Amino acid sequence: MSDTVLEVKNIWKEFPGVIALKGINETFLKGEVHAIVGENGAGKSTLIKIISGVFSPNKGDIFLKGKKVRFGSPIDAKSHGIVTIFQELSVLPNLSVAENIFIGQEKTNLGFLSYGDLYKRTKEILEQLEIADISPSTITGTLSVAYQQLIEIGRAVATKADVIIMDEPTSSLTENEVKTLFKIIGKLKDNGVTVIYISHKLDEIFQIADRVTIMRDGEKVGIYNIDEVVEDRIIELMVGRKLENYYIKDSKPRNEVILQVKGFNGEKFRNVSFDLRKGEILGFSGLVGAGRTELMMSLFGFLPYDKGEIYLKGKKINIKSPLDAINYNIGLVPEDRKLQGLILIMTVRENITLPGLDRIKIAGFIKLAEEYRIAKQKVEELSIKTPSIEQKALNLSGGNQQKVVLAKWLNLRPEILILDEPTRGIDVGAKAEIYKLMNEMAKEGISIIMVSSELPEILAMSDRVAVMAEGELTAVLERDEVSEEKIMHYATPRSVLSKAS
Amino acid sequence: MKRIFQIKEIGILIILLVLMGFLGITTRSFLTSENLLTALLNISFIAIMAFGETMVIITAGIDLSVGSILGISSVVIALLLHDYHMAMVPAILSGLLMGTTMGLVNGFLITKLKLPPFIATMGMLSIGRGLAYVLTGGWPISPFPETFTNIGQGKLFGIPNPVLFMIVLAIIAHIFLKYTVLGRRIYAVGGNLNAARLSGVKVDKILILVYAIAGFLAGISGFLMTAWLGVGQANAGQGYELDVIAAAVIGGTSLMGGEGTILGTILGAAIMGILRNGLILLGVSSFWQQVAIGLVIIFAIAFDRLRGGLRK
Amino acid sequence: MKRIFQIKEIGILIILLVLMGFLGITTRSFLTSENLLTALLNISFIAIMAFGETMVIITAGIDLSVGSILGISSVVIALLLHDYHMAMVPAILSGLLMGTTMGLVNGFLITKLKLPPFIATMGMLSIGRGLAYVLTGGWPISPFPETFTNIGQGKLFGIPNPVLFMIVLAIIAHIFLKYTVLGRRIYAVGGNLNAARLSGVKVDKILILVYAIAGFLAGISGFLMTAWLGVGQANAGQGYELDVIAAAVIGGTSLMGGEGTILGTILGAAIMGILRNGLILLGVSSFWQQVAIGLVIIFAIAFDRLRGGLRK
Amino acid sequence: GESYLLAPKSLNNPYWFAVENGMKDAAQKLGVKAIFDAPVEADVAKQAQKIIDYVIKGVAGIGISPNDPEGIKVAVKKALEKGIPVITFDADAPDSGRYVYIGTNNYVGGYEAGKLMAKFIKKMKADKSEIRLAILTGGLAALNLNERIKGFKDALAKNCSKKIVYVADPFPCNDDTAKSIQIIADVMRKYKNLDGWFMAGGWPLFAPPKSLEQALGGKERVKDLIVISFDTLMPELEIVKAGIAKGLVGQRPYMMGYLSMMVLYDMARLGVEQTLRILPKDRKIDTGVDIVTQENVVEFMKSVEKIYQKRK
Ligand SMILES: Nc1ncnc2c1ncn2[C@@H]1O[C@H](COP(=O)(O)OP(=O)(O)OP(=O)(O)O)[C@@H](O)[C@H]1O
Ligand SMILES: Nc1ncnc2c1ncn2[C@@H]1O[C@H](COP(=O)(O)OP(=O)(O)OP(=O)(O)O)[C@@H](O)[C@H]1O
Ligand SMILES: [Mg+2]
Ligand SMILES: [Mg+2]
Repeated sequence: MSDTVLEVKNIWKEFPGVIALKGINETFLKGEVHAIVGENGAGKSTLIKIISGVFSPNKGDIFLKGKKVRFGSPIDAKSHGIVTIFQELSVLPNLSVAENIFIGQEKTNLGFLSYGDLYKRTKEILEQLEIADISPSTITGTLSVAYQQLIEIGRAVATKADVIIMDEPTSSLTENEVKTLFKIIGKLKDNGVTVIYISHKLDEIFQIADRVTIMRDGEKVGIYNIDEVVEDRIIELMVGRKLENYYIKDSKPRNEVILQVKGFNGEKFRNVSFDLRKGEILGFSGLVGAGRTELMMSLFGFLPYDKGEIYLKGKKINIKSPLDAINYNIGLVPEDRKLQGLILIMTVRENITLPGLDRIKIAGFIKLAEEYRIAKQKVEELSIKTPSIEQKALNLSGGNQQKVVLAKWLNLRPEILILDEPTRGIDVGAKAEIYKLMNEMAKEGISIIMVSSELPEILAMSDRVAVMAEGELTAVLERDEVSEEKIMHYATPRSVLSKAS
Repeated sequence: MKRIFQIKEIGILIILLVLMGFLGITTRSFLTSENLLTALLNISFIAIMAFGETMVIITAGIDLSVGSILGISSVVIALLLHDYHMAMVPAILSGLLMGTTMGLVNGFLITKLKLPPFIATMGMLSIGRGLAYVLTGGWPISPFPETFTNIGQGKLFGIPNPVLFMIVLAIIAHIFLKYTVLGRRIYAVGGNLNAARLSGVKVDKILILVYAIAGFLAGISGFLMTAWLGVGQANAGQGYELDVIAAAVIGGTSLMGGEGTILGTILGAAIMGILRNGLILLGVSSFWQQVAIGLVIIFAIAFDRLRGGLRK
Repeated sequence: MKRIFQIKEIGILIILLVLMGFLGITTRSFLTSENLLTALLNISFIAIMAFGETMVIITAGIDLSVGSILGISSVVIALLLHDYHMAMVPAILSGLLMGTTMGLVNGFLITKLKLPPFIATMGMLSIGRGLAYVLTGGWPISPFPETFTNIGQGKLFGIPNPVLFMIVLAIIAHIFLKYTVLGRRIYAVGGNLNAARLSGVKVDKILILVYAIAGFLAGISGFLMTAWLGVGQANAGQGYELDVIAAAVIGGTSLMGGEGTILGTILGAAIMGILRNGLILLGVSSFWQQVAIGLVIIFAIAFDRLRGGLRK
Repeated sequence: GESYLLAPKSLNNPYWFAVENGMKDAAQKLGVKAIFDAPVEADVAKQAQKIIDYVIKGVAGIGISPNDPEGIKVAVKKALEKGIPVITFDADAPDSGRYVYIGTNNYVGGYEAGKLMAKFIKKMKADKSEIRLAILTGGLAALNLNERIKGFKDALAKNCSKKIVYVADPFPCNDDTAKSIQIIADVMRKYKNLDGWFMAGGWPLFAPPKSLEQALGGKERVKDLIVISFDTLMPELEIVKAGIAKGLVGQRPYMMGYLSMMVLYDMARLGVEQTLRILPKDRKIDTGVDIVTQENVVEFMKSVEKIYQKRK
């Protein structure tokens, strides 16, 4: 178990303006699950991109089974037994599941594909992934993001590899798929495959990792056997200081009901009714594809809804577009900040003021002085780390991007704020700050709906927890009755429950 | 994938059949084999270029230079045959080589110099046309040996040769796109370029390949048109790029990349061709024809959109 | 944003200055105020359309129909003035209304029927041109009252009126894009359509607005060209769309949307105009001119890319 | 009655309306239907395709003004196979199998223009030993224009004792009046000692006299500049009347249309053989040319007025 499969020595990598890696040394052993953790921008992805041949390092060497190697491309690395699941989803949406899993390893006859063989081999992989109900010829883009992520994992599993690298594979999975993934990782490990595992979710690290490397600012700041370290120590090394009170929650909801949703129906959800109180944090939990995002998007006017009523402070309102919602003082931080939350090529300033432009205009012109003042103020208030408010959002780290999205809405002083997966892909330091912000907002009387697939944050931050399964609201649990088991019970689709009993 | 594309093509097929039915009823000569074969002949030059354009658009690119490439290939073949008395086969091959080279340059500009395809091929549109003028001094080049013009004007089993070329090339292109690894890679690149790259697809190679194919097919069109007309001209194919793109897009190829089939493109070209032919048979003035063609382009795509519902 | 755009524009400015320096040294007549004013006059029609095109491209769209809109606006104004003896102001306004309406139709097709901009405006290109021919029967329409042609042919402080129009419109367009809420939203829509919608931007309204502006400005170009030439023709502006798009893109407008400035577009149009003018002054053969223009388009963008490094 | 087709080179040039008028006047007298149709813009392949479509539709006779004599052969062959009589007008395709040609050929027209130029040179430039001329054309590959230019140059070589220098290759304006004016202005600035222009078509002459005069360098310069242009449409005559152009050479399009209709009618009714017997042995009907200078322009205007009427 202790022989070294892969070793990197003194890896340096520089991008224009940033040194992403400053002399990284690390060894990876046969059959181990080796976790790498670190804040956003610590250089984790860059390191694995160098190992897998996407980037070439400015300095340093890679040794595979003692032999010095340098890969020119991911395909090159793959042919040497190193397979990578990249952080950015890299499925090909317009191709079939089978083609996605076996891309680069198709059996061919004079350049022609043999679909029969391809589908047969795909079935086997899908069974391993416990998603055998999907047909190999399904177009991948029609599947949910979670399934697409599983397909990518399948792609790695399908390869005879010595080393499999996974960069945040669970960021769009919920409990069930995560369990399947861990089962697969277990099997891989038994077969002597080395798994390099990057995640911001420390509880996962403690479940499956053998060793953990901690990175900060492009440097390796520690390596531990997993049973010789505690979570607090890892966090301390990651953020460079002690992080106290990770979850801060001392806000209390008031009695006044601010929002009532009655009999709400949309394409992916049915007959949803709930109410939200002033200053409340209402958690929304559920399995992947439960329809939470769709529900929120419909409430916000982004997606159409078929039937249902919304009451704001007892008055019936009609929301047909996001602008309507904004005018009713409702804000929404979407699930995917890059695709939906931000205009990446615009500056921090322009992003922050975009939804509120109507409030700082005079005769159609933007009051620039006002705009600059607001942007500066928000950057300060939320301590957004950016060289200036003129920086493009593109160049910010994930956590700071998320804060910019929050700043957009806080500027409008909303009464209701919907947060969809507010901490996805964000490091612990930034997470803690966002929890703190949520708590402060709630105290100020802002009502928050928080959709999250991370049970710990649902449990810690919610005043009440709404649970959805297959598009229906199955339960609304009070803070004192909520537990992980209960949530999972209500989140599991009935079809599965009835089969089990 | 299969299923979706078939459905897509059915939409276009419906439009085509409705159009043909209407013309069959309202005009006497439309549904004669002679007329239909002529309509096919008329679209063959556009359709052959549109096969290449389809591949380019599947990669989310665009090739505005195909009309110019047709022109310069035509001129090269004509000059070699006529002025330099080169034998037929090497002359034709030189013309195809010229087309392919122009396509390779497009690919090179797009992959190596990172130019947007629209710009790179717009530049080549201008350069190619200019070179064709330079080579000929603007004069048409003819005559050619009969062996050459026979290729363009001859028939086999009653079917004009250019139509046969179109059919054979369509079958090859269809099989290539659907059943070969390279074909699947073309879809992969258009579906998500970065993902394709990370999945180990040699994206640049694929892109260069499709632009080269587009150039090669424009060369074939140039060769066939020269042989059919019996004259090589610097302004041949001028403005054809819009027809070619329209054929592909009416046929269901998405300008966003990742989607498109050769079958659809043929149907798209057929709609345009039948429409032109039909408007003449109906006695519609040429001026109104332009209006009608614009309306059909818009209508065909809008119909497809509405039928497809609010797909993303 | 400010800083980056300024840097972008400097790149184009360098190319323009190098070009002008070269022409100033090699030809006698280039750096005369007369020549420069004529060169400006020549680009004014293209540049005015390019302001609208810039806005369209910023939203990640494209408008291929501007040349046709120029043509039909020209024809409408000419017919009303000449055949129907309408008073000048209402005739001009009718022409501008025609252009704006065509733009609105583009916007409607794109937002309501969800047509890709390339297709919608390609259809309108064909329809607009066809209608212009239908209205005139292909016949040039002239003469006009002097009060009308004076607008196109007159000067103020020695500067030709169309150039003044270009300058005033450029300033308005610049201020509009840079300092108004609507302008900011245009960038937002192009930068990320979904994010813009989720931020309360009425995306459809913005898109319809930019296509209407593009149509309106093409109408202005049509009006100015008619007044300047003194004749209204159905084929006016034919093929100009490629020049217009080239001006915007050479000027740093990204076809991916979200980026572009009016200043850059003016510089882009100036490069194209100076190049055409310069090639004649240099005595470059007409045959080679097209080649040269293609090369410059490619070179200008490639230079910009290489200078900008490997930005995404 | 039966219908007859005249297929001009394009539809976007007012020159053709005179042909159309002639044809339609004759058809009215004969009580038959006249179709006058072509691609809107000149293109050999599209012209051939269009004619073939009409052959299939069925017409009693076809007259063609071929964009290219070689390229039109496929269409002629097809018509003759069907027993449809084919003649050419305006431009010839001698060995295509057509029965007769009606018109003056372009070479001859150009030659006449050259002779006219020589006359003016003798008169106005007696003291000069070297004459510098520029040539304006529509498109570099337009065969009819290239033939006119060739005829023009040949005539000057033969009829003028002075050294003739052509300042550059022909300048192409894409059949675009606005562009032609812009080009002329640029050329006048480059070649300060230019003696004259030969315009192979009348594009700039459709602009009002003032615009053209300005482009040509102003009143003073125009005085001793020899501008010879082609065609004798009303706006062009105005230019001659204003003394800006010195001479026009016009073919007789009305006559061509009229005679073509008559001859085709005879061929269809009496039979081809019968008709040919009464026509010249060389199978060419020369319609001659008109030479218009300031001396006869007013008189000529009267006769031309009704020929070029646009008819609804
Ligand atoms: N292609 C690139 N060009 C320029 N800079 C880059 C590029 N890729 C990464 N960087 C920079 O390198 C640094 C390290 O980034 P990297 O993606 O490796 O971080 P990470 O640890 O994976 O963060 P996260 O947890 O957010 O995924 C960051 O400052 C990032 O902005
Ligand atoms: N882009 C898409 N294309 C097709 N189906 C989708 C897409 N996005 C989501 N879906 C489907 O819509 C349904 C509801 O998804 P939604 O995102 O609302 O669920 P969710 O409970 O928020 O889950 P998640 O945690 O993944 O966000 C799922 O069945 C999912 O497969
Ligand atoms: Mg990362
Ligand atoms: Mg969700």
